[in-house]
Amino acid sequence: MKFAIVVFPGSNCDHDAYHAAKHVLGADAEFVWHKETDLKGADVVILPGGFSYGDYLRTGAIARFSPVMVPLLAFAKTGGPVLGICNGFQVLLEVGLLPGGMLRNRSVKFQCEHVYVRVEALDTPFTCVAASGQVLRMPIAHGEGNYFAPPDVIETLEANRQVVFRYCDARGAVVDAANPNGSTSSIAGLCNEQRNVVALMPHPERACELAVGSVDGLVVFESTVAALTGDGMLRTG
Amino acid sequence: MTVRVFVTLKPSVFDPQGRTIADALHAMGYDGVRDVRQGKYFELDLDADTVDVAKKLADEVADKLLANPVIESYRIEVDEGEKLGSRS
Amino acid sequence: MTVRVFVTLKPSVFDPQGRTIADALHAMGYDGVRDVRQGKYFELDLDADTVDVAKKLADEVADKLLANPVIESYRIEVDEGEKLGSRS
Amino acid sequence: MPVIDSKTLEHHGLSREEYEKILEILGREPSLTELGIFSVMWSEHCSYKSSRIHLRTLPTTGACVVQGPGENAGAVDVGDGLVAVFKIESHNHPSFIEPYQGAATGVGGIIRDIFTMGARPIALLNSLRFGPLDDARTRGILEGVIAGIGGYGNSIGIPTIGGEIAFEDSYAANPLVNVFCLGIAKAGTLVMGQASGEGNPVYYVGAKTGRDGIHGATMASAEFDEQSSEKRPAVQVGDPFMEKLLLEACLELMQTDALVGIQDMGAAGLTCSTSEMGARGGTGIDIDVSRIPQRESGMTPYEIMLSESQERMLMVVRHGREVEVERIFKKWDLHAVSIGKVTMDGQLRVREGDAVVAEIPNGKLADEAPLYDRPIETPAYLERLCSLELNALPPLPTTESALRTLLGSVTVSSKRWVYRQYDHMVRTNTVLPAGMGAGVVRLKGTNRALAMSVDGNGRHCYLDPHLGAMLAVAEAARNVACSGALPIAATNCLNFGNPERPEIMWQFTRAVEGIGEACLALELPITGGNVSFYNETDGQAIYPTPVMGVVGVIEDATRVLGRTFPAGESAILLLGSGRGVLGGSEYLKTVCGQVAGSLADLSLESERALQRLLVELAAAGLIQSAHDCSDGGLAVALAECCFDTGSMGAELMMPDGGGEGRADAIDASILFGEAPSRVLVSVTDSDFGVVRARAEAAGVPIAAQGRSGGDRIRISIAGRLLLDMSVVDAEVAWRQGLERFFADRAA
Ligand SMILES: Nc1ncnc2c1ncn2[C@@H]1O[C@H](COP(=O)(O)OP(=O)(O)O)[C@@H](O)[C@H]1O
Ligand SMILES: [Mg+2]
Repeated sequence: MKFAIVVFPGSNCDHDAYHAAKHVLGADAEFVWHKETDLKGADVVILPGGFSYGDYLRTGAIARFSPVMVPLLAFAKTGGPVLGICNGFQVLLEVGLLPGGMLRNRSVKFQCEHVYVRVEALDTPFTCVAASGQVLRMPIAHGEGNYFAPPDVIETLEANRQVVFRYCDARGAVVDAANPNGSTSSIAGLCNEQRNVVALMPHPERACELAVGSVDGLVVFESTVAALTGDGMLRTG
Repeated sequence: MTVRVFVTLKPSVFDPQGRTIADALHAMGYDGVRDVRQGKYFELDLDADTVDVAKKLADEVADKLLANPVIESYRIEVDEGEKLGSRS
Repeated sequence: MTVRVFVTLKPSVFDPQGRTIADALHAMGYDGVRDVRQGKYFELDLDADTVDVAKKLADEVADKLLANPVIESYRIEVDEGEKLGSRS
Repeated sequence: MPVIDSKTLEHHGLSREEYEKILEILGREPSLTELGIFSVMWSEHCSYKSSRIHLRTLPTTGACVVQGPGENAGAVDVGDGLVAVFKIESHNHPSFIEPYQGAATGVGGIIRDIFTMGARPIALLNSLRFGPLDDARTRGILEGVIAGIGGYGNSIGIPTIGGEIAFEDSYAANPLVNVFCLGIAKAGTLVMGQASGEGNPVYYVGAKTGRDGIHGATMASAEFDEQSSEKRPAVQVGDPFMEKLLLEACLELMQTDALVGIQDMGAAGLTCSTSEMGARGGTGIDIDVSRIPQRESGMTPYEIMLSESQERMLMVVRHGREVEVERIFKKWDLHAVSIGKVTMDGQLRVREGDAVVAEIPNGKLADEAPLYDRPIETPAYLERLCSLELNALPPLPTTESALRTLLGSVTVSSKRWVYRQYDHMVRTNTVLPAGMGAGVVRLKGTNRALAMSVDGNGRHCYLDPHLGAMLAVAEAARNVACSGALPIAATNCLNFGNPERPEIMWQFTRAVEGIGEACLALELPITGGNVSFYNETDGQAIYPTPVMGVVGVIEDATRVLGRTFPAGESAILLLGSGRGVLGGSEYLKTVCGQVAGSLADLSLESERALQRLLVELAAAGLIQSAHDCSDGGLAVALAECCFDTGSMGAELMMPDGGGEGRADAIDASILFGEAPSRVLVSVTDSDFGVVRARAEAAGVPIAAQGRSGGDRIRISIAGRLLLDMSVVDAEVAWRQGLERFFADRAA
């Protein structure tokens, strides 16, 4: 199986995602420059973190017009698994694959630190081998991760169980003090209705090796492998 | 021709920056400031012969790129201060 | 009373955001957009009985907090669109 | 022909003698453009005219040195076929004028210095100095500086893995912003800032040139006064997105052999990059300013040559490879423009279309700036300050309250509020994050990691610049050694007042001597650095502040150590000897409100033995944590080892006290006195004996022993309990020390 990692001008976690997929997981991985018009036969696509176009104007706002978004939209439509991490999440919101938008963190500052998230849904290609309610410790690094959607949209997301990750404390309790940025309903990650497009603000690719402090993010990548190789029958959680 | 575009968060959307500024102003003793909302302001230098052409172009650009319709609305003015239209 | 404050980079100061937006618009085929400058826009809800009081308060607040006088200038308008004053 | 009168010379910061020298070099009157070019190249900032003769005394050679001073950055061999390229730079004046942009462009500048050499930047550090935080303006400067450092580094995707901050009155109107960057390249692939090959095209790439920062270098070469705000050049605005594109494009270009030489346009912009590249290559450069991409209309050649617009690079490319070069930049949406060519006549020739507007020999411009051996005089304040009567000190409050005060002081307290704003994890190499000691990044594809630390103490250097500078070298190296890495090389950023004042020049020369001695003894060649003079406002100079950056190598990245005691109980040893002294200490300043006294002496031999022992113990896996005693002395160090462990306590027992004088002053010096060469390590019970034996064999004394565990911090001497405090209380004070000044503390 092969990961495609899309590189926008200003992406800076592209190498980290590549390292996690290729060197930690041992999967095939290839960078796809944003001007390309095909995904090089990848089985799964990652939109990595960083500051595409400097995050000028709005996070993800300019990247959504990159040529690569055309094959990406087609890939997503046919059920191909797509993972947006941090800036990748913001791009997916801008292009409309996921609902809602990002506001500045309520601290009005960039925040880089480890946080906890609870896995809320197991029936996605990026969580299928997680345990129900599993708590993951992963870093965030963003200034605009304060997820917002109007109440009716939130209601739909909850009804469809599209909230995939929620900020929580070390024991898994979803409390305001554990919400690092003010996100509505403590939402840290989402999926689309078809459940193949998943995005989150924390960085699983930064939590794949003990050397850098956590291996909790591995479950995201291992889920993909399981989902794509079939031995990870998508479970409902 | 210069066109001005104002992008603001929709009224229902919480504005962390505006809130922080209002808090700071209160801490500085400016109690007369009831609320602050922060938005973006763009000056577009357009290659357009008529106000109508300019308006149309600005509208398109604002709609497509400058504002995110999920959370923001925008308003367009030509330089003279004449209001050209608005949309949210 | 609502007062609007526009903060713009002084003309001599480089605006990387505006330039990047203009480049993006060109790449999208909007060649009619010659240049873009990005600024900030604030709506202040003020507790003031007269336009003069509001203007004075907004001026002070803009000067002290909203604008960075080293690189930015600002302009104030009351909601009606009447210009109240400007300073750079 | 404009008449160059004394007013014009003054405006350009050139003396009459310097002007005479220009006349001699040219054999004629310079044009205004030429005068401008000389003025920036011969400014203190670019020419090092007051410091150069002293800097020559520093040790710069060693087995690991691949590139010493003289290029855009130094480089050392770190094993496994890799070299580390690193340097530190100041951006003090711009950060005072516009804190966010000043600090951001400082980060941008040092990053360019590193990738210019062909290295991929992988880590950033910073060393900062501000006035007291009860002043709202200072808080504003600090917030702007931190946001600017984060704004640039986070965006470009280079982790900021550490640094230091201190607060003193003398920095209130002269904050210091020193930024360190380290990059990695394969051995043998370094690229030089050299122009060679007759007819090779000279390319310009990056941001367009505007009027920003004209005379920035001259500004950095003068004091601030009331008129400074009027003289302000247009502020430079950083564009990290542009720099990210430049970084990737340049590194891609460097994979080919189409590039001959490259240099970024930093201080003095196009002038400096052209003349230095020509001077290094012994060649001439012929450029046409009308081909330079310009952001503003009507710019004169003078303005174009002196502009300090950010994110611009100058390259010399092999003739015939132009298409390939342009293609690589185009991929990154950058426009590389040919602006001239290399000639063999050694001249910097600037044309505007067909008209030659400047013609100056590169070598004379870049290398033959006037050098000054400025007069030196011992400052009068020293005698007054150096005597400290311990018995006259205010009485020691309870030891608990003194420790709480120290932990909550802004200089000692946790810097989490700061480094949380920096992405310190991007690139997934950060093995030891900010807040744990030195910054440590692993080198993927090898077993190794690199440790780095920046340190300095202006108060120490104010009281004794020679010893203070030696202590800074020792501390930076010790911090690196505490992580388990062998310190191998150093860089330095020397922040001082006006060198035309003999007392300042005395501070400077004493500090440089101290650095030289310490680096020689600790085998730390200096591969580059930066001097920032004129850090004074209205005649009030900063404390002399040499900041040292030290880089070390750890062979096994899994053996990296941090400051915190490991979970579960373990034994604790205080390695090293020597009672701390209160002279110049944080206690004396924060608790007693005094800056005075003599500093504890430094034995370079003991320091070296201690550092080698730490590296040896870490490599053998014999110690679990290491933390040196620095600001606030032993009690603060012990407390810091307990923080971030879930409030586990520790107890330390010293064999004997004694000493002359008032009992409470002696207690204060035991707990809070400062001295170098002391490190707290934790050891498993089973390794305890081995560690003792190794220490003895290395000639490193063990000053105290103890255990971690419980929930209190205790220090006793000869059976008498001197300090007994709850870890939770101590940790709260430490966490809130800095945060309490900022409104977002609750977030
Ligand atoms: N400006 C800064 N940027 C990033 N990290 C910082 C900064 N200042 C302090 N830190 C981090 O806080 C910790 C404590 O700093 P300091 O008290 O100077 O340590 P030490 O006494 O060991 O030299 C270090 O790990 C350092 O990297
Ligand atoms: Mg220190």
